[in-house]
Amino acid sequence: MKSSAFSGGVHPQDFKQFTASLAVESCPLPEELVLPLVMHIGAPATPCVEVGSRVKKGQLIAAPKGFVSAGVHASTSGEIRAIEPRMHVNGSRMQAMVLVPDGEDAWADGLEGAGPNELTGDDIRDRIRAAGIVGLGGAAFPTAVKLSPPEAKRINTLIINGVECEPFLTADHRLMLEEGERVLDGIEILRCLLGVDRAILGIEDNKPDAIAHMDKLCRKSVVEVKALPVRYPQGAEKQLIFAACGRTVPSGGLPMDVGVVVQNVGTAAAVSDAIRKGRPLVERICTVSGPGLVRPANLRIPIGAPLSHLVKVCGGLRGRTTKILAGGPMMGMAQAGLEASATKGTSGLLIFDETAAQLRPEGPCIRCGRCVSACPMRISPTTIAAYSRLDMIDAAEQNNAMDCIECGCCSYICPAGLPLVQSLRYARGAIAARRRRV
Amino acid sequence: MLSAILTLGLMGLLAAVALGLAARKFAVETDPRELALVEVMPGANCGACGYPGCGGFAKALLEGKAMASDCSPGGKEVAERVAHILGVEAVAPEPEVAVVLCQGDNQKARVKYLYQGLRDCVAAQALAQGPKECPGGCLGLGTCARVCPFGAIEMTAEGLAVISRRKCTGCRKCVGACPRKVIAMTPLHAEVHVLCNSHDKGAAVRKYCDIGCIACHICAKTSPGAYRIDNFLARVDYEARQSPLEAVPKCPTRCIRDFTQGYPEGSRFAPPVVPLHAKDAAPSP
Amino acid sequence: MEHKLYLSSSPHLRAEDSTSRIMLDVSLSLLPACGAALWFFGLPALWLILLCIGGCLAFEALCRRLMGQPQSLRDNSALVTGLLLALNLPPSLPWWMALLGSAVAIGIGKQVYGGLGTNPFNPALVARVVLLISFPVQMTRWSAPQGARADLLSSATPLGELKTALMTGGTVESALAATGGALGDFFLGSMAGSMGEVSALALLAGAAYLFWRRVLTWQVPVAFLGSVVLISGLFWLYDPAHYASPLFHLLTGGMMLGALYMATDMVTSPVTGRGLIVFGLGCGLITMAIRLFGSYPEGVSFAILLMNAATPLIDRFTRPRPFGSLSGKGRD
Amino acid sequence: MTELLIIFVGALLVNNVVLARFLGICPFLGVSKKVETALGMGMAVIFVMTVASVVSWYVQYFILNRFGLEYLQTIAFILVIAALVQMVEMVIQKVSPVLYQSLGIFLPLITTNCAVLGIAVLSIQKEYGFLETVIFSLGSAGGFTLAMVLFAGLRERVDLGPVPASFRGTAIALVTGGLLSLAFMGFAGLVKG
Repeated sequence: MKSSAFSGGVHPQDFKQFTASLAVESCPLPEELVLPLVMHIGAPATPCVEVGSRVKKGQLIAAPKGFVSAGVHASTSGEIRAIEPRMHVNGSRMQAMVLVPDGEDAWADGLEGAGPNELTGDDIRDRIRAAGIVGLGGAAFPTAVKLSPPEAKRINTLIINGVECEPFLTADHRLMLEEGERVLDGIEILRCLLGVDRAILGIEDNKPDAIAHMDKLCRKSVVEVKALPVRYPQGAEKQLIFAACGRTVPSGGLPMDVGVVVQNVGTAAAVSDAIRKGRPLVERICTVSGPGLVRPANLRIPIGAPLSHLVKVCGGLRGRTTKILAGGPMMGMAQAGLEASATKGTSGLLIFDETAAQLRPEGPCIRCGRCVSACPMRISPTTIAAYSRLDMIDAAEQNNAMDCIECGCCSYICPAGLPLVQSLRYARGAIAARRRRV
Repeated sequence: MLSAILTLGLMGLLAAVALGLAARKFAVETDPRELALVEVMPGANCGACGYPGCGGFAKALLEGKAMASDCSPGGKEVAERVAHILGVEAVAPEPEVAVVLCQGDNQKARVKYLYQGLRDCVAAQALAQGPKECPGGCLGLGTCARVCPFGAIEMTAEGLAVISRRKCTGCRKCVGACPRKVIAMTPLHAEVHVLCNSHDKGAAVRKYCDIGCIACHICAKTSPGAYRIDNFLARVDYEARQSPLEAVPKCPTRCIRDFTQGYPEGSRFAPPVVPLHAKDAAPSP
Repeated sequence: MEHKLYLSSSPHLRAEDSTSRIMLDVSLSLLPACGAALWFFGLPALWLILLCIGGCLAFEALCRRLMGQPQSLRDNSALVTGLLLALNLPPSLPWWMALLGSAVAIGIGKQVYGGLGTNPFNPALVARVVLLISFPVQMTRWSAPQGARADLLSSATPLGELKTALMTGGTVESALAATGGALGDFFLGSMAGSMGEVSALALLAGAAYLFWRRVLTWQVPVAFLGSVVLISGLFWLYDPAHYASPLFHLLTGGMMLGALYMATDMVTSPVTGRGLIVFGLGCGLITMAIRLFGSYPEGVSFAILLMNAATPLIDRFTRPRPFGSLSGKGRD
Repeated sequence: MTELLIIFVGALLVNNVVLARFLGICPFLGVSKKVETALGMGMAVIFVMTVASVVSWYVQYFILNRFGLEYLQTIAFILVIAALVQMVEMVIQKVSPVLYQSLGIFLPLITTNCAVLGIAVLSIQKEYGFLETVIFSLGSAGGFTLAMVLFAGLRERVDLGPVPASFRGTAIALVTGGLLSLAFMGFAGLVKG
């Protein structure tokens, strides 16, 4: 089947050469792990162990609260030292559980896997929920929720996101190369669970080795590996669905409205672990990279590892550090320091030195229209930004500000260096606040 | 001559009859009080009352949804006139003004990071809780000044919002706009304020601000009853009978300010020469 | 880390093209046209170009200073305005008129609106039209192209000859004979006219560079020139004796300069692709209306200014439909 | 037919009532902050101008001329126009309160809008017949609407930008209006209007 190209998009330099050829290595345990109660979209988890209690790796230490939520599991064995506000990668202090490892890294008892046909769909879904799995691509939406579409929505296609369109990041790339079997197993579990016979694994064609490898693995299954031409933001859900199977998710709608569920390759691998081995989500692969780092690497990190620890493992900082990012450079969050810790959604830690972080000084909009043609959601960022600046929230809403996915294409391409994404986010915040009030 | 008069007269008569018929056919009911109410409003359309503009407020008044005293920029005078039109008893609102409870401009307060982006406090606050080390201090990017319908807020060269007590009408727009809640509504008669908004402990405050409250309790001891220390932050008790003035020069970090003596450093607003209670007596523009 | 980190909103990568680079590219791409002006009109052309550039830069600096705004010379936009203004002027224009034009372009055309990006009308064209209406004689006194040895003989532009001929009962052929030029000469630039508009070859070369640099998009030139060819072609087929050929219309007057440089000014044209096409079509339509029926022989400047005025409306009606919006579904 | 087309285009573009004759500047500046209101005003003017011209034409030829009262032209026309506008105002208030609110004070202003009176007088001066009068006033009113809408679009855009404080508001609107008028001069001689 031919792949469709979504409109808009940009081609930033990918910088993947730092880590693309480096095998995933294990990250040694830090002195303490900080596990925020919010590592997902939804209600915060509730602590279910006391301060001072000893926990084993994989033990539930904070239970999900409500349907859209996810539990937190101890990512190693040790002692819960405190439950207190700690710096979160989102920049604010949030309630977190501080776990001091005992060095044994002992798994909790009773974590048992299941064979291919032993479980019913509901069992699998419950296990995924109990494993605290969230979307590992970055958005961290609870996976079990995504896998429970309402009856009315017929799902007929599963799309697996192996695109990794963010520059620098190579975590998914390495995962597919090194643990393709696990990914494929996860895809099969998800496919059976959703009861669909069509699964597409989308990979951008700047990873030919991963495409070849997965293609070979998938030959015996119904999973179709689809090479997609490189373009950012291919990995954005709506754009990926369009690119992979030509369907258009309606504005304001969800993938399930067109019969699609999208999951990240990392999520698929985590699902495989949860079902086959009974292991909850306690680790992930994180690309620690950037010109400001001595030894960039792909690390298998325990969830909750402090960013400073990751930097230390990678040989420390080099040169004058100017910017620290959690996530990719297009959508990741800038950090004020290395105080925060990696969460389930932290796909990368990037350290920029002065060669990379110099943003161009802001100038006036020259109406070149590049943001309009680059916008994958086909809205007019410069128009909305102008309204946003003057607090003309009505006008911003009429210009479809709420369709923005904050992919960053507009700011990237803007020759005047305008913070268009920030303006749009501001407008969206104001619109959302007003809608809540009404 | 006669024909001219006759012609014009006839034409006029015809037009008048047509208009009269139309007026009857297309008559639209309007409450004459609505017009009268709009007349007495300040006309700033600031939205402080929570309705779209002064016209919206007038409608809400007539529908009984709003109170006569809801117009804070208009103050007592408007409330009385509105009450007169509506034929109800006026409840005079306690006049209030907004005050920025911070003096930590770029010189006096430390920054956490170098901010690049929109010159807007709300946008900056969304990035790691704002560029200032202090969790409660003024970010100085001027969101409040932008929303103020009365031009009562100025930004100093060093990035601090200062509100003119003369121009402020108490509409609370800035209070709602400030992402750090550093602007407070205070009674107009109060002239002394503790200009700090950080609940951190003294040692922490000292680290990031030269002029923040360190909760040393000296003010509470000097002017007993006029101050209370609330979670490591001194506050003037505006209800208290005791005068807070005595403690002003005693504050070791100079974060208590007597507004009759002038505005925080860097402000170009002229210090009030007459006592502020006299505002009501001052001729209205 | 003792120093502070930078924090900004995502994205943290930026494309290379900046405003000043784009403006520089436009200036560079005008070099061939400047060269052609120098070749055909000699040193006076060079002086006039330098004068306009200098004037625009000086007035830009002056205006920013008067308004208490940061200086903006480094964005190179005043340079582009100066160059374009010069290329829109006849080579024999008195020096003070060029300076006046620079003042109008920068002052009234641009800075009064708040500087780069805010002006609704193309500043160089505003200046040109102001000069044209204020000093119709000097602005239409064309010197014949004589190569480097310019002896400033007065001559009419091909379009002017055409208009005069048609008004006095002549035909296209008699007009062409009067200009003494062939279409090939027009293409190279050997005709009377504004300094920059004469050589279609030089302008196309510059535009090719801009296109390669992706500063120029295809919509406006194609729509503009296309509609001109279409309209003039229809009339020409109807009556070749009284209506000039499409090629004549393409190569004479400010058509190339207008379609490739003036109408494509980013600030004063729509932001969407569809909008740009509408804009280009409008320019072509109005230009031909003025050329065929108006009292001015040339209508490119007026057409572009009029479409500049319509740009906000075009933007409003060609607002892109968001991905996945119900009405946009058909397109996918 | 060609004659009528020439009259129409001439009134619409060449001798645009606002940008070439400089009539009706008051609403041109006053009601042009938003495209929607400008369009509404334009529509109201199209209606009023056409009806006023037609009625004035009748008044002129069937009353004033018949009784030799040509000298009463101005006062009679004003009477007719004023009554008409009042009528329109009432109807709009009843039919579309939103439009009524946005046009606000400017509806009564059509009463004294020199453009309406001007076009009525002009069509008498030019000795147009009935059909010509209709086309002429339609074209003029269309030109007024065109100018209004273009101008409103420009103002909306200009108002988004950082116009220097001393030029903000009416000053920049007048500059923009001047430039727009300049651009319209290109239509000169398009048809002999």
